[in-house]
Amino acid sequence: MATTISEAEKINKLELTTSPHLHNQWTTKKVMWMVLAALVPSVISAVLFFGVYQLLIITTAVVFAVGTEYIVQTIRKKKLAIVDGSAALTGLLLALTLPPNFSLSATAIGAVVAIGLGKQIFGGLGYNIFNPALVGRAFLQASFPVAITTWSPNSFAVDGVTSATPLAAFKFDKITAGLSQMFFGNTGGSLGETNAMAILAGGIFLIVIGIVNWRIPVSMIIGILVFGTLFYFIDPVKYPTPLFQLLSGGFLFGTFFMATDWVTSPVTNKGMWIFGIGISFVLVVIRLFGGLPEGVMYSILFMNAFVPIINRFTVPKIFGAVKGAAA
Amino acid sequence: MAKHTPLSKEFLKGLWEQNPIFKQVLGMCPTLAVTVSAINGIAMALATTFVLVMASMLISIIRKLIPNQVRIAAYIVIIATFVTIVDLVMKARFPVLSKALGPFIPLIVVNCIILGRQEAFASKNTVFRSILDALGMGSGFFIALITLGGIREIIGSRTFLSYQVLPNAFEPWLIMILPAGAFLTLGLMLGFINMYTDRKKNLEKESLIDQYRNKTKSESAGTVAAQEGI
Amino acid sequence: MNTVVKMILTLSSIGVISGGLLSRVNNWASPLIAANLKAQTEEAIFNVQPAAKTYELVKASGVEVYKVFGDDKIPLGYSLVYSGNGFQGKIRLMVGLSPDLEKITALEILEQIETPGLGTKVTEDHFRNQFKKLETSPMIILVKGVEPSKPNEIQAITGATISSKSVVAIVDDGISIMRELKKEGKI
Amino acid sequence: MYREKFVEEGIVADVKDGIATIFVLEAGSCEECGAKIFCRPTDDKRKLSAKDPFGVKPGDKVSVAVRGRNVVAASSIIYGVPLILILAGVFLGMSFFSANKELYSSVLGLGLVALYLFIVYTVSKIKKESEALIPEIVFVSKAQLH
Amino acid sequence: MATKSFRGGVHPREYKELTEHIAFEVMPAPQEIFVPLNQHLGKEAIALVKKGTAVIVGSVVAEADGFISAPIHSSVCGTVTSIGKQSTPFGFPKDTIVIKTNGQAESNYLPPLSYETITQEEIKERVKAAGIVGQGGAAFPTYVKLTPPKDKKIEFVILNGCECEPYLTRDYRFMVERPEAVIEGLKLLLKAINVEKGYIGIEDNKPDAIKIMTNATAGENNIEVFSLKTKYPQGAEKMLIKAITGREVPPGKLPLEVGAVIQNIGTAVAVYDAVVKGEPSLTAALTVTGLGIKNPKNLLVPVGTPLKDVLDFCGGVTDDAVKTIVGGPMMGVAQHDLMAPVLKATSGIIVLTEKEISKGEETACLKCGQCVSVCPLNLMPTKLVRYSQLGRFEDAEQLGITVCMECGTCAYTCPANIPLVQWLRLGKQRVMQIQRQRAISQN
Amino acid sequence: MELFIIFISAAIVNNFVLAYFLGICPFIGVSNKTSSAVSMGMATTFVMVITAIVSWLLYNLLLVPYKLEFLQIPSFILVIASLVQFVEMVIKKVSQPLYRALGIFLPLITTNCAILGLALFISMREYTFIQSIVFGVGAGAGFTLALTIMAGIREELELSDVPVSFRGAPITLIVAGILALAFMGFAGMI
Amino acid sequence: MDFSLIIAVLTMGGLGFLFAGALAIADKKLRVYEDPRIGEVNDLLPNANCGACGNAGCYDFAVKVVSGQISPGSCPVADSDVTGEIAKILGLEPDGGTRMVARVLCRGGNIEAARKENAIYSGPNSCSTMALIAGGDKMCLDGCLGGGECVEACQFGAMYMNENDLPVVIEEFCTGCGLCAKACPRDVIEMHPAERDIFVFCKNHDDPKTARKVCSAACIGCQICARKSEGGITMKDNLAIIDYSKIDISKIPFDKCSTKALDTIHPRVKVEELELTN
Repeated sequence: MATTISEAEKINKLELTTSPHLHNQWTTKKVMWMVLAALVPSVISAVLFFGVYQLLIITTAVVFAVGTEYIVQTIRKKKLAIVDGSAALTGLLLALTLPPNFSLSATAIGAVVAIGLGKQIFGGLGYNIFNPALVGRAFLQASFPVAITTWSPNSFAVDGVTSATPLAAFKFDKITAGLSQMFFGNTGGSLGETNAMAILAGGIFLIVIGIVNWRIPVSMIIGILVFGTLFYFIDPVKYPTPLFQLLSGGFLFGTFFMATDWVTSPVTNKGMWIFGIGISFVLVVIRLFGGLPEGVMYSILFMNAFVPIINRFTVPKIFGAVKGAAA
Repeated sequence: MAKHTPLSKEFLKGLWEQNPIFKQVLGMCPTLAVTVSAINGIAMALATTFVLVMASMLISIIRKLIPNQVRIAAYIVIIATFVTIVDLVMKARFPVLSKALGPFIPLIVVNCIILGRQEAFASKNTVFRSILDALGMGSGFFIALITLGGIREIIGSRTFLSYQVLPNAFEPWLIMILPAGAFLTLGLMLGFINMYTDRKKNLEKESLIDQYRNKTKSESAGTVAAQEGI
Repeated sequence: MNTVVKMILTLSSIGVISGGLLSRVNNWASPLIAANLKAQTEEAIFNVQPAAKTYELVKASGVEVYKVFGDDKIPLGYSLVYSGNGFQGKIRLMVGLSPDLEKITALEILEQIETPGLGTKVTEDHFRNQFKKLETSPMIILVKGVEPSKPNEIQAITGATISSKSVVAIVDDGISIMRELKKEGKI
Repeated sequence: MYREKFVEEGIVADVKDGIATIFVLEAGSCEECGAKIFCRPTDDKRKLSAKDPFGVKPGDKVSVAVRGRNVVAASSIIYGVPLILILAGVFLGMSFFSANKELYSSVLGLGLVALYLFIVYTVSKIKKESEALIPEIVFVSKAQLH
Repeated sequence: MATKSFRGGVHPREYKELTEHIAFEVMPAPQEIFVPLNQHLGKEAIALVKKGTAVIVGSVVAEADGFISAPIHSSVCGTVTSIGKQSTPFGFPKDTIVIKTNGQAESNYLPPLSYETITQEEIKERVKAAGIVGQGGAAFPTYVKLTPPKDKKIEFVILNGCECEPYLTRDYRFMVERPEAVIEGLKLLLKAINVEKGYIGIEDNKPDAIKIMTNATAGENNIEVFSLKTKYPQGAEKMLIKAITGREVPPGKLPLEVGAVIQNIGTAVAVYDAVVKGEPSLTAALTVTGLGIKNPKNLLVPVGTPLKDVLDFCGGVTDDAVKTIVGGPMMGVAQHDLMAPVLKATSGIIVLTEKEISKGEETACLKCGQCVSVCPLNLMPTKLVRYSQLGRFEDAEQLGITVCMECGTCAYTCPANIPLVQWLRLGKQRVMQIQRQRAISQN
Repeated sequence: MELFIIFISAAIVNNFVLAYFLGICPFIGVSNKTSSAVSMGMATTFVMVITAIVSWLLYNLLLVPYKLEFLQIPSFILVIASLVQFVEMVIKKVSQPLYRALGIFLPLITTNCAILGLALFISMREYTFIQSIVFGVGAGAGFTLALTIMAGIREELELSDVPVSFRGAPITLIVAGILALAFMGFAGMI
Repeated sequence: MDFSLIIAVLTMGGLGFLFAGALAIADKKLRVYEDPRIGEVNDLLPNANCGACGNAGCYDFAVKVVSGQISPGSCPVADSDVTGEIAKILGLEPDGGTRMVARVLCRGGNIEAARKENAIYSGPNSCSTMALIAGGDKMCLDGCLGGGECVEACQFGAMYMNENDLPVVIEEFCTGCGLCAKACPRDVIEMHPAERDIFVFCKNHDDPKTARKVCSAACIGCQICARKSEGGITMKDNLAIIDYSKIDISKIPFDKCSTKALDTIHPRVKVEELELTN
C-alpha cells in the first residue's frame, strides 16, 4: 500500500450502483407537478366562469384525496409518498370533472373513493387499472345522478340555454351550441371541461415537454372526427357535426388529461393508437345511441379495462426476431 | 376424523370459520343479486337454508343407496325438487317476495353451497350431523346476506328492513342498490374480513417472534459477555 | 352390469318420486298462484279504473285489454296492458282509458327494471298521478324542466328523462293501437 | 394471446405412438373455482395427451406446455365451428320450413354439427392437423423410483 | 450522405467537450502494476511466471488457455512480487500477477512485419500472439472474431467509430490523431478475414472525424465512411449493423449471422501497431474525465496501472465526486476499490458528481412506456423488470429477457428512477440458470 | 331490430356477469390467460346456444302443452347436465387428443349457473325460438367479453402490489364493480 | 288418479332414466379409478404445496404414498402425528423420517463483517440484486448479504432478521422445506438433521490473511481443527468442512478456533416456553 494518501483516495464514499450511471431530468414528482401546472389554466377558467365557490370544490377534492392517500399509506406501513403530487393530481382532476356548485360532501366522497377504490386498493401509484379520478367520478355519477347532472349557469350566461350542457341540449332538445361559444368555455358543463382553450394550452404544454405521448390525443381526435363525420353524413339532422362532437362535453379534457394518464394507458406505441381510437369509437356510440348525453368518462374507463390486453397484443417484435417465432 | 368433532362445532363452524360467503366464497350469484335490501336477503337465506337442510337430511338418509357414479345427478334432482317446492310455496303464499327475488329462487339449484355440502358432508355423515351442518351453513349464509343486504339498504336507501334509519339529510348513494354497488360492497367486505383475520394471525406471529428475539438477545448477550470475560 | 342397473334404477326412482311429489305440491299451489295472479290483475284494473266494479277480457283484440264496467254494466272504459323498452329493459304497464279513448283515468306500472332510485321513480305516485285525467289527443307530450301548461303534457322526472320518455311512448303506442282496434270495431 | 404458454406438471401414465397420456397433478385454475363439483363428475379431466419428443416412460414426471394460440385453435375446431354451423342451420331452417319449424330447424342445425364432427372424426388430414395443436412435453425429470 | 440510425435510443448530455480537444498523453509506468489473468471474455489465461520472476516490457506473463482466451504481456520492467486474488474493475477479485517496476525501459517486442506483404494467416497469428482483445467493452479476443466458422459467409467489416457513450473521446482522438493507423488497421482486418468491403460508422456529432476519415479513405474504393445519427446506443453492434446495412441480427446470434464483423477503432489501431510495430497489447488508451476529475485527459496507460495512480496523474478528484466508473457512463462498472487496475479493454475512467448523475428518488413503475419506446431491441423492460422482481423468471424468458444487452437506455429514461438494468441483469442470470438446468434435464 | 336489441342487451347493457351476477364463479377463478378466456367463452357460447335451443323446445313443446311448467327447474337442470356431459362425450369421441389437450386448460362449463339462468330467462320472458337463440349468443358473447377483460386485468393484478388481504376474490369483485360502473355508460342503448 | 301426476312422474322418471343411462355409458367408457385413500391422505397433508418432498405438490405426494412409491415419512413438513395417521390409513407401520431444519451458516452480521472501505451500495435491498454489484457492500463475497430474501421465502413464518441483520431460524416453526436455502444466492443456508449441532458457521474461501480482514467471524483456514479432529474435519479451499459420518465431538478443539467459526449451536429458547399471547 502506498504510504501517502493519494489525491484519488480523498473520496469519502463511492456509490455502488449498476449502470447506467446517468439519468435524465425526470422524476415522478416532477412529472406530477408539471401536470398540475398544466391544469392551472383550466382552474382559472373554472373560477372565472363559475365563481369563486369552485375553489372550495377543488380544495375539498384535493384535501380529501391527499388525506385518503396519507391514511392508507400509514395503515399499510408504506413509505409516505404524498409529496409526489399524484394524489393531489387525482383530486384536482376529479374536481374539474364535477359540475359547478356541486355539494362539498359529495365531492369529498368522490375523492375518497377515487383514491381508496380507484388507486390504493390496487397497491397505490402505478398499479391501478382504472383512472382513479374517473372511478371517483363514475361512483358519484352512479350515486347522485341528479345532482351531478344539474348544471348551474355560468356567470357570463345570457340565456337559460347555457345552463344545460351542449350535449344534453342536443340530445334531448336538438339544440346546437355555437362552436366559438364552446371553444371559449361560455357554456354549461363541468368545471374544467368547458373551456377548450385552457385545456389546449395545458395539453399542448404537456406534449411539448414530452410528458404526454402525442399518439393518444391525436388518435382520439382523429377517431372522433372520423366517426363523427361518418354519422353526420348518414343523417345530418339526427347526428351532430364532428366539430361539435370534438368541442362539446368532456372530450378535450378527457383527451389531454384523462386518457393520457400514464398508468392506465398502454405502454406500446401501437397500443396507444388502438386505445385512442377505441375510446373515440365507444364514445361516439354512447353519445349517439346510449341513454346518456355524455360518455367520455365511461368510454375511457371501458378502454382502461382493455389496456392489459392491448399491451399484450401489441408487444413489439423483438429486434431481429423473425415474425411469428417468439424468442 | 368427523367422529371427534363435537356436535356444537358442526353447527358453529358454518357461522364464521367456514362461512360459505366470507370464507369459502361460494354462491356468489344469489348473494350479489338479491341483497338490494335486507328483507330480500333474509328471504333468500331462509329459502336456501330450507333446501339445504332438507336435501342434507334426505341425502344423508339414503347416502348408502346411491351408487357413486350417479350421486351428483341424484343430488341435483333432489335439490331441484326442493327448490321447486320452495318456489311454488312462495308464489302461492308470498307473491310479492317471489316477485322481488325473481329468477333467483330457481338458481338455488346451482348454488355451490348446497351441492358442496352434500358432496363434502351429507354424503359421508349421519343424519343428525348433516342437519346440524346444514343449519350452520344456512345460518352463515343468513348472516352474510343480512349484513350485505343491510349495508346496501341503509346506505342505498336510508332504510333498514324498510324502517328509515338515516336522517333525510343523508343523500342516499344510489350506487349501493346497483350491481356495481353489490360487487364493491362484497369485495370490500371480504377484503376487510381477510384483513381482520390476517392481522390477528400476524399479531400472534409477531408477538411470538418478538419474544423469541428478546430471549435470544438476552442469552446471546450473556454469551458474548462471557466470551469477553475470558 | 349390476351397477348400471342400480344406477338407472336409483336415478329413475328418484325422478319418479320427485315428479310425483312436485305434482302433488303443484296441485295444491296452482290454484293459489292463479288466484294471486288474478288478484294482482284485478287490483291493477281497479286501480286504473277506480269506479269499476266488473271487467272482462276482450278476446278478439290480440292485445291484453280489459273492458271495465261500473254498476249496472255501464261501460266505463278500458284497461290496457302494454309494454315496451325503457332505459334498461322492458317496462310493462297498465293504462286506464275512457270509452272514447280521449282521457286517461290512471296509470299503473306492472313491471320494470329501470335504474333503482332514478328510473324507478316512474312507479311513484308523483309521476303517475300526472296521468290522471290526462288528455290523449293528439298524443301525450313530455316536457322538461317547466310545469305542464297543456292538458296533454307530462313533466319528466329530473335525471330520468329517458325512463319518463319511454313510459309516455309506451302509453302513446298503446293508445294508437287501441284507436286502430276501435276503428276496426274489435273492441 | 398467441405468445402465452400454459404449463402443467404431471406423471406419464401411458405412451403410445409418440403421444403420451399424462396424469396432471394439479387441476390448474380449477383449484380456485367454487363450482368445480359441477364440472367434474368424472375425474377424467385430469388426463391429457401430449406429444413426446423425449421418449418418456410411464412414471416419469414431466412438464407439459401448450401455446395459447393452439388452445384457441383447438377450441375453435371443436366449439367455434360447430357454433357457427348450428346458428347457420337454425336460421336456414327457420326460413325454409313452414310447419313445426322450430323442431325441424333445430334438428337441421344439430345435424350439421353432427356431420361436421363426423367429418373431423374421419378425415385424417384434419385429424393430423388437430394433433399438431396438442401440448408437448418440455421438461422431464426421470422417475425417482423405477 | 443521409444520416442513418435505428429505432429507439436516447441522447444523454455528452460532456465530450471536457476532453475532445486534448491529445493523447503517455502516462509513465507506476511503481506497481496488477495484471489480472482474465482481461478478456472467455477462459482465464495461465500464468507463466512465479513470484520473483523478472520481466521486461512485452514479456509474456500468461498464455492463452484454449480458443477463446488471450495471452497477457507485461507492460513494465520489474519483478513479480505475488500472484493472488486482487481487486479488478469488474467488482470482484480475480487472480492477478503483481509486478513491482524497476524503472528500466527494456522491451521485447515481436518482429515488425510489412503490411503489404503479410499473409492472411500471418495477421491472425500476430493478432493472437499480441493478445489483442476487442476495445468495445466486452473484450472479446480479436483473433476469434477473425476466425469465423467456415459455413458463415462474411461480407463486410464494420469499424465502429460511433463512440456513443457520453464523455468518452478515445476513439475520436484516434481518428483525429492517427487516421492512417485506423485505415491500415482496417485493411489488415479485411485481409485477415478475406473480405472486400469495409465500413466505418461515425456519429454526426464528430464532423471533423468524419471529414478526416473521408479524406483518408478517398483513394480506397472498398472502404466507405457513414455518418450516423448521434444517439445512444448507436455503437452497439446490432444497432450499428442495422443503421449501416439495414440488417437485423437475430436474438441470441452474433453479427456473423448477417455477414458482418464489427471491430472497434481502438482495435484497428492495436492491430496496426501489433503488425507494423510488433507491439503487443501493452497500453490502454483511455479517457479520464468527468466533472469529478481535476484535469480531464486522454491517456495511454500501461495495462495494470491502478486506477488510483491514473486519477492522481490527472490531478486527483474534486471534493464533490461520488462515483468512479470504469468504462462509459452508460454501461461501465462502478468501482469500490481504487487499487483495481486498468485493463487492456478499458476505454475510460469517469469520476462523476451528483450533478451529472441527476438520479431521483425511486417510485413505483408508472407504466409510462418510455422504456418501451426507447429500447433499441424492442423489449418491454417494464414487464420484464416486474417479472424479475417477483421472481417470475419463466415469464420473463418468454418475453425475451435474454435478448437484453443492458445498454441502460431504459433506466436512463425511467421517470420513476427504477434500477431497471439491475433487475434485468438478475433476470437474465436466473433465466440462463434455468435454461442450463433444462438442458441438463433433457440429456 | 328486436333481435339486435336482445343481443346488445344480453351482451353489454345487461351483461350476464356484470348485471345478473351469473357465472361469477369462473369469473373469480379465471386464469390470467387471454387465450383460455377466449376459448372458454367460445365453448360456453356453444353450449349456451344448444341450451337455448333445447330448453326452448323442452319448454314449449313438452312442458307447456302438458301443463308441466312446475317441472321446469328439475327438468332443465337434468337436461342441461346431461347435455353438457353429452357434448363432452361427443367431443371426446371425435377427437380424443384435442379433448385431452383442452381438458385441463379449459375448465369447461363451470357456468351451470349462467346456463340454467339462460334457460330460465328464456321461459320467463317468453322469447320466441329465434329470440332465444339470439339471447343465447348474446349472453355467451357478454360472458366472453367479461371473462377476457378480466383475464387481462388478472395478469396486471398479479404484477401489482395489491394488499395481501384483498388478493383473490375481493379485488376481483372490486374490479368487477368498477367494470359494472364502466358498462353503465351503455345503459339506454336498448 | 289425475292425469298430470302420471305425466309428471313419467317425465321425471324418464329423464332420470335417460340421464342415468348416459352416465352409465360415460362411466363405463371414461372412468378412471382413483383410490379413495388418496383423498384421505391428501386431507391430512399440510397442503402448503412447498415441494420439499421433491414432488409436485401435496396431491402428488398423496398419490405416490398410496401407490407405495414413497414412504409416509418423506414429507418433511408433516410432524410424526400426521405421518402416523397416514401410515394408519395405508395399514403401514409408522416410520419417523428424519426431521430437517434450516441452519444459517454465517455469523458475519453487521458487527462482524467488514464493509467495503470506500463504497456504499445503493439499489434494491434484495440479496440477489446486491450480489450482482461487486457482491454488495460487505467485503466477504461468500457470506450473508443481509437482504432477508430467505425470510421472505419462508412460508411458515419461521425466520426473522435479527438486529445484526442476520437471519434467524425459529427451529420449532421450521418445517424443513428448504425454500430459504433455495432463495439464498450465497448458499449460506443449509438443511441439516435437527439433532446435528456442530457446524462451521462460515462459507468464506479466502486465504487466511484476507479472511481475517473481511470478517471477524470467518473461518480463516488455520487448519488447527483439521489436524486435531482425526478426519472429522477436512480443509477445502481454506474452509473447514465437517464430515458428519466421521466426526467425534470430543476431539474437536472448539477453544482453539480463534474466530469461533467452528462452534455448536448455543442453547436456545424453546418456543413452548414462550408465553402465548392468546
